[in-house]
Amino acid sequence: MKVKLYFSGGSEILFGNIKEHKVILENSSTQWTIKDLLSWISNNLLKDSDRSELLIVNENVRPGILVLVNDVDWEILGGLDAEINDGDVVSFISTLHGG
Amino acid sequence: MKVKLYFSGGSEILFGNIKEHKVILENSSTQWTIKDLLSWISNNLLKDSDRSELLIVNENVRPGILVLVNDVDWEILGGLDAEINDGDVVSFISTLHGG
Amino acid sequence: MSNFSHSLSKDDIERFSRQLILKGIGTTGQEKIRDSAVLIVGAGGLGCPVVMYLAASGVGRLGIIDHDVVALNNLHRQIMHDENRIGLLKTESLKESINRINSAVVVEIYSFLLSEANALEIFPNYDIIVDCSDNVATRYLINDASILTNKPLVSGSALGWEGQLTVYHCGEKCPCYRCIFPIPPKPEFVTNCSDNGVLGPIVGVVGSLQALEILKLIVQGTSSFAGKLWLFDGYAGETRTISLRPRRSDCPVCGQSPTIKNLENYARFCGSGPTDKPLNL
Amino acid sequence: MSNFSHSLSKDDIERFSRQLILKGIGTTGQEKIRDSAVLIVGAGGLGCPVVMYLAASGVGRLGIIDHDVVALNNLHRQIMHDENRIGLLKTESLKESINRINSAVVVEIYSFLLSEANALEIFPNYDIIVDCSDNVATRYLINDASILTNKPLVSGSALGWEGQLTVYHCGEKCPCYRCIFPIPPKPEFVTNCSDNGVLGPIVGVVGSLQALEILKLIVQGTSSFAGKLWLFDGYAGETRTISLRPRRSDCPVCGQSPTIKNLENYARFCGSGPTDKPLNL
Ligand SMILES: [Zn+2]
Ligand SMILES: [Zn+2]
Repeated sequence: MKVKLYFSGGSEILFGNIKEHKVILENSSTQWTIKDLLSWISNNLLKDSDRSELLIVNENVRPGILVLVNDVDWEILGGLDAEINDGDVVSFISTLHGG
Repeated sequence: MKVKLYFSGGSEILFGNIKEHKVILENSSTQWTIKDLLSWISNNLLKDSDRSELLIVNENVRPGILVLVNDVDWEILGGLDAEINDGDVVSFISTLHGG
Repeated sequence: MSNFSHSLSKDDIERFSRQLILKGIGTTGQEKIRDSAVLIVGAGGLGCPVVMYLAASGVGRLGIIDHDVVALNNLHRQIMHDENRIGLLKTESLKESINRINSAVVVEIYSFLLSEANALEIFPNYDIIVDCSDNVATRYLINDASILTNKPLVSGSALGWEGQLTVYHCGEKCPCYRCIFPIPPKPEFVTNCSDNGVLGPIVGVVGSLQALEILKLIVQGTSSFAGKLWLFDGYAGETRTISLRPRRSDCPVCGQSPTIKNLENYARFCGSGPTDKPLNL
Repeated sequence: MSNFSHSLSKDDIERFSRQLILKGIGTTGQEKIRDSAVLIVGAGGLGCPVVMYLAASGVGRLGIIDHDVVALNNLHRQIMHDENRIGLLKTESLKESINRINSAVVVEIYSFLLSEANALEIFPNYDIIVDCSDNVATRYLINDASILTNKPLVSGSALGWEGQLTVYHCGEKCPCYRCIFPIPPKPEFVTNCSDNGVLGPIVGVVGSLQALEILKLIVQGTSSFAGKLWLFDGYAGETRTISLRPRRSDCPVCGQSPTIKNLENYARFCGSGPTDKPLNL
C-alpha cells in the first residue's frame, strides 16, 4: 500500500530536509499500525542514521513529537496501535518552542 | 444529491449571514451544472430576495464573484457548464478590496 | 440594557468605529475588550504583534513579562523595538510603543524571568494568558500556572520558516500542553530561534493570529483553535488545522485527580532552564 | 564566487544573523534582499505590517504611495501610525517608523493618489509591486501598471473578519487580476473598510503573509501563491488555498494580443474612483 509520510518542525533534517516522502509498505496479513511503521522507518529510512533518536526512542516517537494520521492526533486513534491504511498521510510534527 | 454551498466575502448577507448551506438537489437525468445550480438558487434560496443581483445577474454570477467547485476555480472546470456531483462543495467568494 | 446603551466615550466610538461595526463585536464587545486584561509572556518576535494589535484594538490592561534587553539581532523580526532602544529592557520598549498608539491602555511590566516563584502572583490578575516565550521550561511553567489559576492560554510558537498556534485549557474538552506533551523533549533535541533563526513575517503571521483569537475569547468567550493546532509552513506556503486529542482525564495538571497542585522546578523537569545556552545537536 | 565571499557589512551579519542562517537565504539571499526595491501602494492596515517586516528584514529600498493622512479611526488596525501623528501624511509616518527600526533603508514616498498619469513613471523603479490599496479602481490600475512594466504583484485584501492573498503576473502560467475578474463589480456592490470595518489582526495576518511572499520572491524568484488564492476567515478560524485558472490567452492586458497598451481611466472603467464615497447597499 501507498502511504505518504510528512516530517516538519525540524524532524525533516533526518531525511535530507525533505518533508514529504511517498513510501510503499508491503501488504501484510495483519493490519499495519503506527508501531509497525516506526519499525519500518527505523529499518528502511533511518538505518544508516546516527541521529535516529531525533525521531524514535525505545520503539516509540521521542517526546516532543506529535503524530498525526490524516491530520488527526494519533492519541485519538489509539497511539502506537493506530491503524494505517492505503492512501493515508502520517505526519510527524516536532513542537516548536521559539518565539 | 447532496451539495454544500459556501458563501463568503460578503455574499453571505443574502443568506442571513450564514456561510454554509447544505442543500439537496433532485437527481435528474441530465448532468447538474453550475448554470443549473444558479437557477436553482434563484428559485429556491433567493426567491423572496430583492437583492438577488448581489449574486446573480443575467443567469450568471455577478462580476467580482469567484465560483469554486471543491476549491478549484470554475473557469478551469468549464464556467457555467462546470459539472456538479454528489458531495461537491460549491463556493461563491466575493473578492475583497479593502486594505 | 438596550443595545444602544453603553459606557464608551465619544472618542472611543470614533476610534473604534471600524471595529465596532463588525459581526459579533458592537458596543458590548468593545466594552468587553476595554474591560479585559491580558498577560503576554515574552516581548520578542511574537510578543510584538500580539501586544500592538491588542493595544490598538482597545484592550484595557496589558501585562508584559520579559527579562531581556533589545539587541541588534532582534530587529529583523521584533518590529516594535528599534535601533535607539538597543540595550533597553524589551518590556520598557514595548510599553513605549503601546503608549504611542493608545495612551489609554494600562501597561504593567514585569522585567524579570517568569519563574515558579512569581507566576502564581502575577497570573491571577489577568483574564487571558498568552505564550510568546522561547523555551521549553517556560512553556511548561506557563501551562501549569494557567491551569492552576484557571485561565485560557493562547499559545504561539515559531522557528525558521514555520509557526504553530493553539489555545489550551479553554472549555471542558480542551487539552493542555501536558495532555499533548506529557514528557519534555531532551534538551539536546530542542532548537530555538537564536540557534536556528526565524523569519520576521512568520512571527508576524502567528502573533497576529494569536491577537485575533484573544479578541474572540474576549468578545465571544471561545476560540476557533481550542483543541485544534494550526500549522504554518511559510516556506511551502501551506497552512493546515489538525484536531488534537481531548483533555486527558489522567493529565497530571488538568486531569480529574491532578498530582501537580503547585508549580514545580521546570528547569529540572526539562533538563534545561530558560536562560541555559542550548546544546548543539 | 565562493559561498563565503559576500559584500555584507559586519553589522549586517550581526543584525540579520537569525535570518541569514535559514534554508534558502544565506549571505547570497541577504544580499538580494539588500539590493531589492519594493513598491507598496497603500500605507494603511496592510501597508503597516508589509512595510515594517520588509524594512526589518533589510530590503534596501522601499517606495510607499498614499495620499491620505493618519486619522484616529485608523489606529485600531494601522499599528505603525500613532496618536501624535494624527493629521500627518501616512507616508511620512511610515517613513519615520521605518527609519527607527532600520535607518539603512532608503524610503521613497509618494504622497499623492496613484493614478493613470503617474503609475508608469513610478513602477519601473521597483522590482516588486505590493497591492495594499482599498478600492476597486486602484486595484485594476495597479494590476495593469504591473503588467505593462512587467513586475510581479503581491496582492492582499481584507474586509471585516476576512482576508485574501494572491500573487499575480508571476511566471508564464500565472494569471493577473483581469484574468480572474475581467469585469469590475458595480460600485453599489462594493463594500470597503470604512463602511464595513475590518479587524486589526486580520490585516496583520494578511500583511505579514504578503511580506513573506515578497521575501520569497526576492530570494527564490518564486512565490507559493502565484496562481493560488489564500482565503482566510478569521471569524471561523479557517484558512484554505484554492487553485486559480491559468493566465488567459485572451486577457486584454496580460494575454497574447493585449488590447490594453496604456493605462485607462479607471474611475470610469469601474464607475467609481479611489476617493469616491461608496454607495450604500
Ligand atoms: Zn492537561
Ligand atoms: Zn490577465
